[in-house]
Amino acid sequence: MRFDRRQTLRLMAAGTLAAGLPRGASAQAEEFRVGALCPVTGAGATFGAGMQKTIIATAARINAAGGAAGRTFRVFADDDQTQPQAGVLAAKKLLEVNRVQAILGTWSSGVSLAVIPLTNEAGAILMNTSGAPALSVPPANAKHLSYRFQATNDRFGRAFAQIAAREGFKRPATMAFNNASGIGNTEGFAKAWKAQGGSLTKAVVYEPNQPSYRSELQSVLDTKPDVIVMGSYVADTAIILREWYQTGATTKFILPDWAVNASTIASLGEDVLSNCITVESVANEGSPAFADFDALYRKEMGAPGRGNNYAAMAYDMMVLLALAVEAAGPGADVAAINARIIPLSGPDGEVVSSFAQGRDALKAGRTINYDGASSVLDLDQYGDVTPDFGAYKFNGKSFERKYIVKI
Amino acid sequence: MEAYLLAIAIFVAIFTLLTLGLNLQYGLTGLTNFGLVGFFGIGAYASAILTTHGYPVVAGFAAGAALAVIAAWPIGLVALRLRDDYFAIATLGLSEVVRVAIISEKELTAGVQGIPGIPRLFAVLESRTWQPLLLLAVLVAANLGVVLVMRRIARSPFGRVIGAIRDNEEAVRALGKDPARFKTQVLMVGAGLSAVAGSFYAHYVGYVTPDQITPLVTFQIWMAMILGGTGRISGAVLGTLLLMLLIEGARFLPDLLPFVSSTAMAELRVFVVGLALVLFTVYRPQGLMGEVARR
Amino acid sequence: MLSLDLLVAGLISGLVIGLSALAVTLVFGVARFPNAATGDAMSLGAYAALAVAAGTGSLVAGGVAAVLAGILLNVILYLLVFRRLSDRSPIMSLLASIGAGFMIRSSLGLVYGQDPQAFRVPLARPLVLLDVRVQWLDLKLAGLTLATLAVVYLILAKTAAGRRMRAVSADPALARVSGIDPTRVMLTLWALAGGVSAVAGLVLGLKTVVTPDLGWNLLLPAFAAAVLGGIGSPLGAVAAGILLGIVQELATPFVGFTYKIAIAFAVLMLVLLIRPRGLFGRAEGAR
Amino acid sequence: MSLEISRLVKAYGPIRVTDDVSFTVPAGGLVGLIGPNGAGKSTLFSLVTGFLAPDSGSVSLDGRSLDRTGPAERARRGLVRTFQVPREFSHLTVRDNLMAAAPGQAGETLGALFLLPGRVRREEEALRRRVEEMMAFLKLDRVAEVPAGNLSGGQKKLVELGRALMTGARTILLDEPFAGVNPVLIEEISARVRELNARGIGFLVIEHDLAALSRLVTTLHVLDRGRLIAGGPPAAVLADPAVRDAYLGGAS
Repeated sequence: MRFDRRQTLRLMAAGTLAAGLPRGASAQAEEFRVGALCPVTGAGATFGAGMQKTIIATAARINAAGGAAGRTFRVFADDDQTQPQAGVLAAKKLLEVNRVQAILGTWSSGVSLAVIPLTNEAGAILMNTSGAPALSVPPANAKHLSYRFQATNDRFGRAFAQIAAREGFKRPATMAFNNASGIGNTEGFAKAWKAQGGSLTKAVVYEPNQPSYRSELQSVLDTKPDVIVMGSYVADTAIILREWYQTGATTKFILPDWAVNASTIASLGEDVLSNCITVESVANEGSPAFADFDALYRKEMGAPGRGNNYAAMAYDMMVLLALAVEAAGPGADVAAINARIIPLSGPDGEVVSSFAQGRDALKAGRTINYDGASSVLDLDQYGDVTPDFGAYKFNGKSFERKYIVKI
Repeated sequence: MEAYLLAIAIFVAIFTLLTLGLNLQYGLTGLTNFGLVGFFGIGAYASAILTTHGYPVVAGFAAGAALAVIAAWPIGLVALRLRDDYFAIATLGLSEVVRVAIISEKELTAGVQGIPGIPRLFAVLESRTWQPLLLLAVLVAANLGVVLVMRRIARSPFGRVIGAIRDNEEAVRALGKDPARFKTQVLMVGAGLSAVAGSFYAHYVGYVTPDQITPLVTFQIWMAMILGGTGRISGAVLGTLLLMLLIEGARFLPDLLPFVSSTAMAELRVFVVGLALVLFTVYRPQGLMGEVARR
Repeated sequence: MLSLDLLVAGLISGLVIGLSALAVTLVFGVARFPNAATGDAMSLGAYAALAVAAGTGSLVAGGVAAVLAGILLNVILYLLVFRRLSDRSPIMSLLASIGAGFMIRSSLGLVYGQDPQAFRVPLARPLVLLDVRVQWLDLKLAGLTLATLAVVYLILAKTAAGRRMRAVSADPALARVSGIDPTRVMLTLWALAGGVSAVAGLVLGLKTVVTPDLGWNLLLPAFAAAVLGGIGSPLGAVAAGILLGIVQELATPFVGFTYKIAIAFAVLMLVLLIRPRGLFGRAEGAR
Repeated sequence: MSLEISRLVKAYGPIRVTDDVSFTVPAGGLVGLIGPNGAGKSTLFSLVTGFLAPDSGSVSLDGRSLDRTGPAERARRGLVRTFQVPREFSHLTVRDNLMAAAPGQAGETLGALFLLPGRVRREEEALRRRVEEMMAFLKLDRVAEVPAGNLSGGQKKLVELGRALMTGARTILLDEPFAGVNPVLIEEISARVRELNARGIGFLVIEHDLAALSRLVTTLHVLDRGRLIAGGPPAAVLADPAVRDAYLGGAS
């Protein structure tokens, strides 16, 4: 490690040059370039790798099936680290160096909000799974280039409220992880619940990464709620549920399904989990699209696709995008492709559930409605999905869907 | 490619402002400020809040710098009393307090939702090439200005005294000079500079959240300074560039090494940054540009 | 009995902070080395315990594995890296240990992934003692913490190795001329701190869930407690940890949950200004 | 400028490190202070220069009490110390060490630095000339550009003396100026001190080298276990049986 300054400078110069060299990635006409920008590390890491691999594998299948409108898809993967700044740099790299025409898979609202000005500016499509309401409307989505495959936090909140009413709860309280999504869920719930004429006993927002949430929990339990609605993640949920059990209280919980994972389910056990209802936007589980996604996900990740609904969304992003490319025809520009996305997602037209099926129908000149693995999609004018939600209860081994609510 | 390189260059230029500020504080004065990101956050949020409420960009820059300078004054009073390792821990804690305050004061800061839609600088230039180029030019000019000011300070009677404080504070006191006054002024200058960097950052990224105000930023600036060479003004620029290349360069590896999964790549990137920090502190504490080993 | 329950809650979180502060204060006090990799040694300990407990079904075996892993890690770190920094400023040590921490954390992420994992500990409804709800697990963890503190105290106060450590701490040059081999003393010290870190990681992992960031997230409160307790004072570190835990819990009704984590630093700043050597520190202080 | 030390007491627990110590360094005096290791000499220096606060007793300069002032203020009033282990500014050159010590420099405020560059430049030029003279006087001119950390022990002692002189001090407290210094340089340092004393600067000197010290000073005080046990002309003090007993007793 001993080198003098002159050598150092020479090394630096060489490094700078190497970084500036073109990557031999000149755009080919028959290629459609896609960025898979997912939260591989950071808070979204639980889902990010699965999403990214799903996008890559789905694109490979579409290519193997002959591509769309004479084009094949080339995927460039990057990690947004679940951080806006890293997301900005990654998006710049994807857009400018790899010249991608669409970015798929941003997960955190923070990253999507930071990336969307860049995709708008570049005229590229953005497909995300973020919950923040701001993403639907101008200025963020002024150019209608952004699509959301996840229900907004507001819609989640509405589903929570319906489920709480259906279960007969009268005195709900909320606890939220202090970030946009956690608060979005519980505030969405509060809004919907109050619209139904109800009231909350307490609404607590807590800071992450604490060894204990006893005082937060205690302040909620002191108001004697019959159910606690959570906007939470895996680590904090496990601690809160454990501490709740240890207080001896008999409250019930309604949680988003991403707040538990296999390891915490195994460790918390039936005594705790039998008091919980988890809610998720229902993946279109009976559908052929879901079966196809599930098989693909098991192959890539060695786990059932049900465990990662975001990967199902990523699957749908890739398929819907490819169908739009096909529908727009050979040589179409991004704007023409973009115009096809909402109509292809339904609800009107012949239902198709795979790329090959949809492409053949399009070739035959029919109008199609792609029903995906994550939901039937049916994107609205803002590019948002309105999926159905499932209420799940613990059966001693895993959470099992009991019923579906529509909002 | 050009726009991506421009983006990197802009980030390098923004963070170089921070590294130059740290170099003044630690490199020249020996102040172990581990709370840089707190002042950076004050600048970023001042700009974000004021400009999204319709105030001019200049107001955001000025308010951010003024607030940071005012906040640094009481910290200077504390600095006077603490040993350097304790001061490091105390300032680290203070920057966390800034972050928590940003999270909590929702009416002002929108809490964890963050503030989107911060106007970009020179947005009148519609061009995707000229706008960032002009911004980069302004940033480079700002950096040059700061470098000149730092040189002037380093080679002045003031610079002599802060160098003396770095070497032996007691002896400075024994000669009839009050180290607290000098340290406080240095902290205030460094804080103002960090805030200006924060304002540039907010305008460039266009979106600020408390997640961007974590101690990780502080650590990265320390790394940049160590890489470049403590106490050397040219080292601050070089170190920031090198750190950015180290972090950003890893982005290209998946294109070249498709067999390494992106999960592994992300972890490897952190690993490499950690390894570089260890190797430099152990084998080359004077950094790339340093001539004299600092102990 | 809201406040009594909160007191117990604070006491328990405080024990966890206190244990990690104990690991910090050992090397900070004797070697003047602010080891920012302490948190990552905790995480490593927690993962080692998790792996062995899952394999053998015994939490005790897991604990032993954690301690061994913690000791091994710190010995390796000391021999390869930290030993070479002994004559540098504490700030260089701090930076090097931050780098080492990055390496440990990313390695854990590489091997175990970022998804949180949980210990399988049977849950139980609480005991009610004098109107206060207490957990068996918490009682055991408190016992483990006190036992760890006792072991550290005995090693420092009653063994030859401990006396040599204190001698090196007081005056390294003098210790050298009196025939003490500083490298051996330091190895013992780092091993001890590694073992304590691992116990802290185990306790924290049992209370929460295990992620690569587990210990890193607790590092700032741990340093705050170590400084508050007086650097180099094992008893002070644990007492300050408990104090911080309790103050945080009891203050939340007044300042809200978000500012809770800032309280540790408010207390720290106050103490540093009024009593720079910390609550239990020796005369040589923070100035 | 006379320095009066009156009834200084400083205790750590039950141990009185200085116990009711009083004496005076008259204006332009040359006073020595001896005592065995641990007698409290360096503590006394710290008490006198304000680095430590006494439990009781007081220090005054020309009749003005210094008790409520810190070390920097005492130095500004003309009372400057050196340290037993030299505290040179190791990364600064010898010239910068000396220049840094000069008081009242406009360029030490950021405002003047950028608003009055002309004045700062003129001051620097004048200061530089004074420092050149000082370095010539202390025979440091050949190492002017050397970082002070690279000097020998004796040269560092000279740098410390030079810094003290640059502050314009009227009374200088030297803490073991001969420790670790080669005999030639000891004579050199002694000669400079005598010369400065002749110009009216007062000195209080702690030293172990009894022979060198007694040749240098006109008055000698002896400290033993915190108490002053003797004082007067060096020859008389060294002949005092109590001093021989306490200080020279068994050892050398």
